[in-house]
Amino acid sequence: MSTLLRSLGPLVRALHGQGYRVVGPTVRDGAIVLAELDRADALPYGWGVEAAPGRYRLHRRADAAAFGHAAGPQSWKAFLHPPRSPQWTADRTADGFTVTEAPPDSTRYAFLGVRGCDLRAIAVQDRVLGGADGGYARRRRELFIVAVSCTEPADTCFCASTGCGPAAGPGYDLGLTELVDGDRVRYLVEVGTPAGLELLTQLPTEPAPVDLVEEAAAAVAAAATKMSRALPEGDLRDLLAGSHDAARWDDVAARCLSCGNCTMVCPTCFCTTVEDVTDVAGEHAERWLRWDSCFDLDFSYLHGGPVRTSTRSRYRQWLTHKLGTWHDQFGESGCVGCGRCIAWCPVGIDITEETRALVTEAEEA
Amino acid sequence: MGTAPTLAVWKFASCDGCQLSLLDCEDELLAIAGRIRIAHFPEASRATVEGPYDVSLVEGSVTTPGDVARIHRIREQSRLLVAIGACATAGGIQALRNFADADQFRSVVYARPEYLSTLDTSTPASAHVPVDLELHGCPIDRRQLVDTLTALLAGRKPDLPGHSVCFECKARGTTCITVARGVPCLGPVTRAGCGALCPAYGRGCFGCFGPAAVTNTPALVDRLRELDMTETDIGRVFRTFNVLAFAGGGDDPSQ
Amino acid sequence: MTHRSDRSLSVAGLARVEGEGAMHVRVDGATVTDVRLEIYEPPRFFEALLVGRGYTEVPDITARVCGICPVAYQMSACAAVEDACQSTVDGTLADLRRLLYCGEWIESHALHIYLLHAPDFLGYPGAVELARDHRPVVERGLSIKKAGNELLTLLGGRAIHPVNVKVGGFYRVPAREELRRLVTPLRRARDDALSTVEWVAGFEYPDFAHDHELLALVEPGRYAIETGTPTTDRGLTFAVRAFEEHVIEEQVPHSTALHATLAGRGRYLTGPTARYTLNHRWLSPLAREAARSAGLGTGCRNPFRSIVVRAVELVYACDEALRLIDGYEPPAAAAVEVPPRAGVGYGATEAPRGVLFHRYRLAADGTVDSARIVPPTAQNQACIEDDLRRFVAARLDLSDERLTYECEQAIRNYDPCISCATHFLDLHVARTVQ
Amino acid sequence: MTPLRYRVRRRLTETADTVTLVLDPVDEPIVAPLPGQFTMMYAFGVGEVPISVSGHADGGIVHTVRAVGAVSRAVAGARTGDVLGIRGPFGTDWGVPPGGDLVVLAGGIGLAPLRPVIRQAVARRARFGTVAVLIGARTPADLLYPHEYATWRAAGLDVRVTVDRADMSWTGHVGVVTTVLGALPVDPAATTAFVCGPEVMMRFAARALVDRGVPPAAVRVSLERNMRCGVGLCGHCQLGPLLVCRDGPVVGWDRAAPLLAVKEL
Ligand SMILES: Cc1cc2nc3c(=O)[nH]c(=O)nc-3n(C[C@H](O)[C@H](O)[C@H](O)COP(=O)(O)OP(=O)(O)OC[C@H]3O[C@@H](n4cnc5c(N)ncnc54)[C@H](O)[C@@H]3O)c2cc1C
Ligand code: SF4
Ligand code: SF4
Ligand code: SF4
Repeated sequence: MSTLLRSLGPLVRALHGQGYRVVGPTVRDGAIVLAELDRADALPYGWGVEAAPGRYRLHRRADAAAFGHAAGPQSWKAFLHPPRSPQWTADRTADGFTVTEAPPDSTRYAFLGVRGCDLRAIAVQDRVLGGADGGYARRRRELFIVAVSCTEPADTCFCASTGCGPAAGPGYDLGLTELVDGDRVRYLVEVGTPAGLELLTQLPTEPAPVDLVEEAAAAVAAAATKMSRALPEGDLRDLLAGSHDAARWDDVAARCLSCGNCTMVCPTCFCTTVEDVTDVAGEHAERWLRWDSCFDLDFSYLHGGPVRTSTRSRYRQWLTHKLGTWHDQFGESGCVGCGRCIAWCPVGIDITEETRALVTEAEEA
Repeated sequence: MGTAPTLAVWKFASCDGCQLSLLDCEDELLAIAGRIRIAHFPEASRATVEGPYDVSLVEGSVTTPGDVARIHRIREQSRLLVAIGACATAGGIQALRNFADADQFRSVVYARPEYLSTLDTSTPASAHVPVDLELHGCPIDRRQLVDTLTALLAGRKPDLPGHSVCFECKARGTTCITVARGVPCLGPVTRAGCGALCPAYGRGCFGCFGPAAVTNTPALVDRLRELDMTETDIGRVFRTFNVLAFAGGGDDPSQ
Repeated sequence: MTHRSDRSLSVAGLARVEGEGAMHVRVDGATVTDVRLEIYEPPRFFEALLVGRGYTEVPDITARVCGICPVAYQMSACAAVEDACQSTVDGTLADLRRLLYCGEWIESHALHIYLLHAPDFLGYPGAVELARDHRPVVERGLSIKKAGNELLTLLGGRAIHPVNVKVGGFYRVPAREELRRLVTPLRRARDDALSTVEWVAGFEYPDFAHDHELLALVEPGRYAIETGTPTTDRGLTFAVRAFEEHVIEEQVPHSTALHATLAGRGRYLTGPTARYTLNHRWLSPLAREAARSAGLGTGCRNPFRSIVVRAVELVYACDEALRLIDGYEPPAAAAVEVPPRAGVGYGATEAPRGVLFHRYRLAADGTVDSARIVPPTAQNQACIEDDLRRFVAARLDLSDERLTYECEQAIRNYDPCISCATHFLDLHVARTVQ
Repeated sequence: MTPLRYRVRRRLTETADTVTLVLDPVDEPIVAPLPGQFTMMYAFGVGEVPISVSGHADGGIVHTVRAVGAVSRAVAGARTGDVLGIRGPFGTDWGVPPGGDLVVLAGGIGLAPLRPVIRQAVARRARFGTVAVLIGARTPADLLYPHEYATWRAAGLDVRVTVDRADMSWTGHVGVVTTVLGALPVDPAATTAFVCGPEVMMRFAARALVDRGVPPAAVRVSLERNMRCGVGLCGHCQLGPLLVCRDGPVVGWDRAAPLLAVKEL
């Protein structure tokens, strides 16, 4: 049963009322970024995005859609799995030291506007990080998700081919589809969990007319056909397991900057390193977790030197892990088709194109 | 105090900015002075203790015959020699002379160049003696300096990443200015450490921390051209504060 | 012990000055025969390496002349380049530049007062040693310095070699709230600066006065920082563009420093005491009151008391920063367009150590054809040596050790920035092997 | 994920750069490790490194650490009474079979994780057929646990030692450890081999064993990759499909061979 919501103001207020910090898209520095929202007004009403390999531009839309844009420069992992987080501290004592776990992060986030790809990405990270009893698990437990189905993919999107979109779900508390009619925006709401239902009952809703439900479904279905990119069909795990010596790795290595942007923007990349710091007195030590990337030379450092010294081997690690060995390690693909790594690679390297080239090379061999 | 490690600060051709970073540690300076014996730091104290020193911080580049002798003397007296800043690690901006005719340089500046005696080149400490650690940047980052000193005190490896500025830029949550605004940026080939300062101020990184541990400068240069940078501008931006380092290149040797 | 006929006082490496220099004084009987402030830092040829660079690069490159006062270099460079391109930066952007400059004054003056100069008056080799006995005092100095650095960091991106300054303005201007966050530290710094005035006013000063001509920028109505007309206390005024007609620099083999003099008039002094003497009436009421209570009067000719003037300027810079923050509304654009243009441009601003002059000749595409930089320390060199000569002559009864120490202090009165001075000074010519 | 505190009960100098630490829990102990597993050892303010368990001692654990960098130097530098942090145990164990022939092949510090296997074989000697222990080191001075070889031999283990470079006192074998593999009196089909040492050494040793007819899956190697967390969260220890901290460090040669054959994987 679908419900119609005429504006997002009450939703944001209700979430605030329940003590959530509401995070959603907003315009800042020429992009639609994710930030804490104090009001629904901060949503990017009327802003659209044009994305291409290595390129991203905002533009004004003809209508007032709040979700008429695709994935931006950040993903929700910036909140669930932040770039830097404390692990524990240690203090020297007379006969050794004591260790104190970092105080639990009690933030309760509500994510507003999670797309299909990102919803799946959260599930992917859940598999990797959710088991351990760390900050991620705590934040995740408290998380409230308002998802939005996509009706307007960017040129870099390919979630239809990864099976993660454009329709969002499952995994949300509430799922929205935005219905835009010029300056008027309305939202079709789907309930995913009891918590979602409870919240919805606090909102001024009305039953959705059947034609609107159909219109929404059609718009989402149409989005799938609008995607110009796709990952190749077939078993990519096998493809990559057999592609260690592909010539294509040299080709991409000539273009790849090893800058690591692709891994930082990727909503599933989870790798971290630790930082040990001490105070000047040497009495107090801290351990922090921070994002790392397989593009860093030191990532594979062993005494004597790094294992992956060439860019070829590091790019291969990235792509092979994402689409291949992720299956071995976590039973699914690590790529959800959000297209961020394509748009935010400064030189526009395209994961779908590289994979396709590997397919071609394998076929020709 | 008797067993506190000793620290010496030395200056070669430079602007003083990197050693000023130590005095800029307003919150930590007195604590540091409480744990480390500052044995030789003319900018801060008249008192000087003879070597050997546990740690020497060397600022500035080697530009005179006297400097060459001095850097060797410092090396002999120092257990650990840490080069600080673009001058000491890459010859600094004054290394531009290495690419020009030094005589001409002199005559532009001096009315009577015959009074002058300098080397034709400006070179980093590592061109003359083994260097144990390098803090990059023009100037160095204060946090990196404090971390390095505390790491040395704790026996820890200092956290001096070799990866690109992009790592820090993304961690900071800055929207990439190249992708979103078409602003040319050297971040992808520049060593992290500054906290990705320039992009956060809407400006392209100009490489003041020198090349990252791995770079693919040719690929970035292609991109800079697409972003409408002229050959002259591209040449200039790589030939400023770390001209020697970028010219030496950290490019993937397998390429 | 005072009647040896031949005495020689030497300090091979001057401490607590920015950069590396030496001092030599030779006394024959009762006459001081030779006084040399040697600057043996190797030259870095900035004027030469600027040639062929783009006009937009000038602020970043010249900042590297000096890590203590990079903003001064950036501001003089911007002024000169914009002058060459016939562009003006005014309104809020100009205010923001002044605000940034206040940050540098605060940082640099706090550094000089607390870490470089005060230890002389109290008999300590340095501030770290001073802190052992007077920790709260040194902490106060560091806290003022930190407030200055916070201002520099917010507006400039970082305190040393700020990245946010560009020809035409800034890359990014702060939001109102960002600036407001500085109000608390700056208020505290202002209070601490007032205490600083009181503190240094209590030092013991040698009875000593010079008769140098004093040069500062003057801008009626406000204490000159980033703009003003070169003016002396003896009635000379000239436009910034005429600077090189009035200021003659010459290289002298014995000292290696380019000694600057006023054409047809001789040596002159720039810096805080000159500024104060020429501009004191435009200090803020609070700073004026502080100056009065410290007994400064309408001028200062005792170089040892320059520390008091710096303390008063510290009060002013905090006060002025707070005033500018209070009135701040973000401008519509962070910078004005400055299209390149063939021409010559001149810029002068008041660096913490005195007038800093830049001149650039640009080609039509903005390429620098020639550059000229006259830093404050080069201008003051002759005065410093003259002070030393007279100071020593009046104190020949002191032991070598004592006299050397006081001579060093006399040099530090000027907060000489040797790193700045030496972008054109030579290492070897007059260096004696120690 | 926080380390538990262990106090150094005893510190034995093994070689110029290697020590063995016997550690007792200060608070609660970690779960008893199995041979082949490792822990993350923390030195205050310096950092954490993966170190295999090289023994156990009534309630305590034993680690043998070679000082090669900052953290291992700090850990190896711990004195009696000092406190270190321990997390673990992590990873797979050697999986010592109930019987059959055993071959233990160790290069350098690689003997440390194998010592518990050897001690198990000594303790339950009767269960096994031939038990061969092949030990290689760079020089005689680099040999670990030399004083224990006699005990192992006395228990009926075939202990063979070789060094890359002999010194004046050395009368034993000289050559890489694989050269002493030649005439081992084992039944390949009933043999389980345990190999730990530098990666090249493991490749040669495993290949030689397989060539002699030992089934690849029965040749177990202990892999080494950069590790930050020990529990499969940091991603550093990936080797193709493996997360070495979780799926290793001990894996069968059938799985390791194709991975180690790929350069820079
Ligand atoms: C499963 C496993 C078991 C091990 N067992 C032992 C043992 O029993 N005894 C022993 O002496 N050594 C053992 N090692 C090797 C030991 O972990 C490294 O020598 C140690 O990490 C080096 O760190 P460092 O800081 O001292 O040296 P550095 O060379 O300064 O290393 C810097 C960082 O790189 C990483 N690193 C470097 N070398 C290695 C390495 N070989 N393995 C993993 N990470 C590395 C570490 O995170 C380290 O903090 C083992 C390694 C693994 C993976
Ligand atoms: S190994 Fe690389 S691709 Fe895989 S999760 Fe880590 S950073 Fe991402
Ligand atoms: S693929 Fe692109 S974003 Fe990723 S490391 Fe290479 S250049 Fe950087
Ligand atoms: S972003 Fe680049 S130029 Fe800017 S401060 Fe950092 S390293 Fe220097």
